[in-house]
Amino acid sequence: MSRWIIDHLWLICAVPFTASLVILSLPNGRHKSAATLAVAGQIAALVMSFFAFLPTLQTPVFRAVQNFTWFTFGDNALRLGWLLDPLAAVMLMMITLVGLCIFVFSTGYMAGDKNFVRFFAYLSFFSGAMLGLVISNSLLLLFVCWELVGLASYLLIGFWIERPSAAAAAKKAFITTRIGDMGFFLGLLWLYGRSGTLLFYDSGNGCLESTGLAMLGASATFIALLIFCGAMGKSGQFPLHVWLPDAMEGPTPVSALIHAATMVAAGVFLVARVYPIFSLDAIEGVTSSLTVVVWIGVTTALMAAFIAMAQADIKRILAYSTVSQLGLMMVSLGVGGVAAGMMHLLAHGFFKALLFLGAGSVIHGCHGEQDIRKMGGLRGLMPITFSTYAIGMMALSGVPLFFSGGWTKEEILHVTAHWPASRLPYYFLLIGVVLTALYMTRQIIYVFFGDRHADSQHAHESPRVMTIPLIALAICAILFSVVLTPAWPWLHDYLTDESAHFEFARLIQPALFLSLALVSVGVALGIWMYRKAGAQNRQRPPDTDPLEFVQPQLFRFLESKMWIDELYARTVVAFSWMSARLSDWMDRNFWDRLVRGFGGIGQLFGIFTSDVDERCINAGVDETTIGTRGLGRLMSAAHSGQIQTYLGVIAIGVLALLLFYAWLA
Amino acid sequence: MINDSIDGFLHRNVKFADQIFVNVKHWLLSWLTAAPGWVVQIASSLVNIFALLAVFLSLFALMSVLERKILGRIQNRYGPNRVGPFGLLQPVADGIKMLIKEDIVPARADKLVHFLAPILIAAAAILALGVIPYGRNMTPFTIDGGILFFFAVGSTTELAVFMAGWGSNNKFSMLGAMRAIAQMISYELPLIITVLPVVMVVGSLTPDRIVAAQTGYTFGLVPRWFVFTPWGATAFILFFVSGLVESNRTPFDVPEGESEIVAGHMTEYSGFKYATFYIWLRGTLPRTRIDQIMNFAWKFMLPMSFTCVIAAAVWHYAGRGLRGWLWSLFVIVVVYTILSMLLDTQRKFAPRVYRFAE
Amino acid sequence: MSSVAFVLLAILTLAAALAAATLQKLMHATLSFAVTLVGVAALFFLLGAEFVGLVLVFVYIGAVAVLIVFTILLTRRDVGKDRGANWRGVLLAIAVFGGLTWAILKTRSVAIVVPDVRAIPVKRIGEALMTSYVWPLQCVGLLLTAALIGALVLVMEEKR
Amino acid sequence: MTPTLQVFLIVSAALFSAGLLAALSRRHAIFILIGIEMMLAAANLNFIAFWRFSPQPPSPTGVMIAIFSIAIAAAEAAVGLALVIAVYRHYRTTNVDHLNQLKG
Repeated sequence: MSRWIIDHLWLICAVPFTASLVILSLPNGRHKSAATLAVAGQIAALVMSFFAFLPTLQTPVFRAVQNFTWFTFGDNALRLGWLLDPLAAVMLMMITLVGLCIFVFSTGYMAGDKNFVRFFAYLSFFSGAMLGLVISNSLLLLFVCWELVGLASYLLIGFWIERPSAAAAAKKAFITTRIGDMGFFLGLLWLYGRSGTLLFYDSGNGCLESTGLAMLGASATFIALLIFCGAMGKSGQFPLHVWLPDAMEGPTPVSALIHAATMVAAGVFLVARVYPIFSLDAIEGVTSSLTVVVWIGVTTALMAAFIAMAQADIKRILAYSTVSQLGLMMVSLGVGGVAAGMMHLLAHGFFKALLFLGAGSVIHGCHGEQDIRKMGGLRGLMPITFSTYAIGMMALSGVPLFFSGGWTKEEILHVTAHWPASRLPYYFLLIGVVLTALYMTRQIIYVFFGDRHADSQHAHESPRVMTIPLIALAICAILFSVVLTPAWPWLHDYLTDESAHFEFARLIQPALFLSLALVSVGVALGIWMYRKAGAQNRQRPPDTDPLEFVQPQLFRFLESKMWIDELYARTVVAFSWMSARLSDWMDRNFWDRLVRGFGGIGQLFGIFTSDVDERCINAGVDETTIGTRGLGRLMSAAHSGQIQTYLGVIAIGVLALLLFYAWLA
Repeated sequence: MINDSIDGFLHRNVKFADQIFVNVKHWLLSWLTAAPGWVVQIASSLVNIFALLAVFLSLFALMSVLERKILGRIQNRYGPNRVGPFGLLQPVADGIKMLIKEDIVPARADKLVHFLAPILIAAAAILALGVIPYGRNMTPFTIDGGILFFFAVGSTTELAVFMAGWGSNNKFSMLGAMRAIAQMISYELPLIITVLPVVMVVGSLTPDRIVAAQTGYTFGLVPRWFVFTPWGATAFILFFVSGLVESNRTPFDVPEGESEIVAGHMTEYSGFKYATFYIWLRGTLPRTRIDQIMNFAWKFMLPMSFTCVIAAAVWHYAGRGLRGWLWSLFVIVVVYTILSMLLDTQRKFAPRVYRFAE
Repeated sequence: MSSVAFVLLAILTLAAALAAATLQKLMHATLSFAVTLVGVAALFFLLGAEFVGLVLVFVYIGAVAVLIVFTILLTRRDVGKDRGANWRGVLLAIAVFGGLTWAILKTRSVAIVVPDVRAIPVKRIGEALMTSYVWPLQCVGLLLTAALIGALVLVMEEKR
Repeated sequence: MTPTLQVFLIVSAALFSAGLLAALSRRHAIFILIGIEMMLAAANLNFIAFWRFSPQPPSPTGVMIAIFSIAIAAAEAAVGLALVIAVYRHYRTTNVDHLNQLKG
């Protein structure tokens, strides 16, 4: 079976696509069949991914490549291909598993929505695209799926089209990612120009293989950076992260699936996939492109963490936490810990999806209320949501031992510490870890602890169809740590093609205690600051955040997302608006006048020719006609009708001819 | 073999006989040996002319008398018998009468034309005689296209006839002249075409050669004349009929038919055919209408003459022997029957439409 | 070829030609025209082309003259006396004649004496006609039929 | 003087100009035809004269042309006279001066 799957790898992404097409064709009312179809598609994809995942376990360095020719132009052909290697296999498993949980969750969450069918069509369309992106062997095919994913995210963010904010958010998301994609596309073209092929692995002369890389030479860094632009756009890194928080306008399962687990991970996956280009002729693992990645990762992580501190909306906090975690992953990739980064990505995928779904069930429970300040004390009302949410929170903030997040974060810190270039990123990350723990505890206290807020009096637990995925994801978040512990670093070795062996001694590491300390500091600080957040209290006016009470300017600065949106509005948007006005003005005045000028010249010329025509030609023709008519009249006089005169003339003619000849001879 | 012996006998003693006139002529000319060349030439031609005139004029005169006598007998009355023995000198009397009688010239007639017409007709007739070979090397005027000359002169008579008609300047004679000319022209064609086979067979236009071609006898008895060949016979008949018409003899003498038109313009002596049974025809056959004559000419005579030409060709290419003879006879008979069927004479007569020249 | 005969004939034809041109009465002019043609035929005889002379006589006098005469008969009503030859025509004719004779006398190469006269036998004319000139003969035949029909159509009275 | 080619040419020229005279100076339509016939006859005379005086043995072309030209002249005369009759029948006159309907 697995042999068959490797040959028909494309089926994994084809099934969800076909499912989405079929669902699209269903009439609007058919909720039941649409849901079953989507879930069935996802289950099939999961089964096939599992069977694809198995062979990668047996053979150590596993890479199955399947290339085909898309089309030929002239004598060279454009070839695409499907690739299966440990990286892809793991991603396949994560996407399908998480996707399945979210699909099941959203059948419950979206039950009331009238565009239920269209939602599921978009969801399966998205999962198909994501799967395609993961298993593609050609940068071009990856780029195609990348764009499809972008489209899916646009459709899903703006799913509630009647809400203007959703539409604006979708547009914003699409445009910012598009800017990133521009860089990605330029990098792609440059790569194709240099290496002549876009296939990653093509039995020897692929662009990621030695010969292809050799051809890149100096331009490798630039190509890497351009491709990184795409990653920045899609994964919401520093300059292009603005769209991710606004994307929370979409339904929560969408945020969970796309803006937590899969799509945003695509950027990191992309960097991991084309890592050889980044790390081409690195001096002990450090190249300029990687350093750039590191520093952008660091800035994103810190900035997002700080902003998350001051957010009121439950989903926005999680969005910024995702941004910061992605920054963390980028840093780990930058410092050379590809496996660490991927491990964190996978773990993050599970517990972030869990947190989002938890938030979703909370919102569902509070009938659409998203502001955490209007929630409180939901611990009692929604026990399952609370418990799973707590597990997610613990994993995210990196509590070691039982939670996957901790192990992966600790691994990243370990790798960053050994980064030869500089120690700064390591210290910044430590701060980041503390901040993460801090804002997560703030959120959990606001939502679940404290006394009940007026609005959330009658919150109720979500139905079973929503709680089961929560529980499943929680279990995954915990169990996943088994493969992550340094004692048996199976995933790490799997990813780095080494053989995993169990060694208990390595469990206890000095760094373990450092991270434990940091997390406990963060949590304690959070409890201390926000213990009475929920309750009314005299010194603080109602609904004000303790941080705001203490540091109003800082709080307002963070709350308004460091005014980056405004900055962009004033710079980029203003610039484009201004250039539009300029070109309009140019069109209206300069080009228009130029054309009219030529027109004038033409007219002038026309007038001139008409004069010439009038005076010379017409007059000339008239004259000749008059002349000929006069001549005609003259001649006709000669025609007297007398035959004899004619004969006479002939005789004269003969005579003249005769004389002429005689004279000639 | 037999032919040669007979030829030989005839040849020897005839040779002397037929050359008698030639010898006489040479004898006469010997008198003028002293004179220069062209004088001798003129003299010899004069002698010829004189001989011709004497023979034919007297012959014509005799013929007219004979004709009137025979006609008389046919019409049960005596012909002229007063002048000379049996009226033989009647023509002389007529001649004298003609001369001494007062020459009535119509009032506003065109004198010149009136005077010239009879002369021209007579001249044409005589000129035609000049070409006919009366005997071996006795043809007065030997030119290559003898036959052609004969007919060319013949055709000038039309003009002369017209001048006569025009000269007298009265309507009737004019009408008569017009009819005569129409008749003569339409019959001139068959006349010439019937001669064509003879010329084709002989291969030359000179009368001497034609006569020479008919020498010798087949089977010793029958002279090899063309008349005895089928096409020759038909050609002769056609030739004879058109000859009658040409010279306005009865039965085609409409132009100067006494009963119809008061003063015929034709004088008896101008006819240039002198076959004896002319008179028989004149006496017996009724006069035919002018349009019948024309019709007959164009629809019967012309096709028949063409068939003679074809028949002669067939006869020549079929070896001139008996087989040729039969074949050409067959051709002529076939055509004759077809033509007669076509010209069904029982056609009902449509009312006559008179067309006048405005 | 006796020059005497030539001179006589030349004088005859020219006199008749002038008469044809100048005689007042139409009929006389036609007849003098006929006489000129006879003169020309005789000249042909002198030049040894007897056959052509005879054809000339045949065609012109036998047919054309008669045709002319008939036309004169058919168009007699116009009795108006023809007022004398207008002088322009005469002058022109004389000028042409002068020009021609001047041209003829000027060209030296033409004054050759007549070689011995031997009439061309009709046989040779026949052969020539039938061999190398067959095609023109057919054309002339066609032309004549066409002219015949044309003349007929022109003259025939439309059935009113 | 035995007639040389020149003399013949002069005679034919005279005949030609006589024909021209007839054609030009007479008022009657038929005179024009007679004039033309005379001119043609003059031309034939020229042909035969040149044929006769051409170097021996004379090829029969001169005679041929003369024969054909006579035939054509006859055809032309026939049609010309037919035309005259038709014109007469229509205009009741053959006086050439009156027949100038084709005036320009």
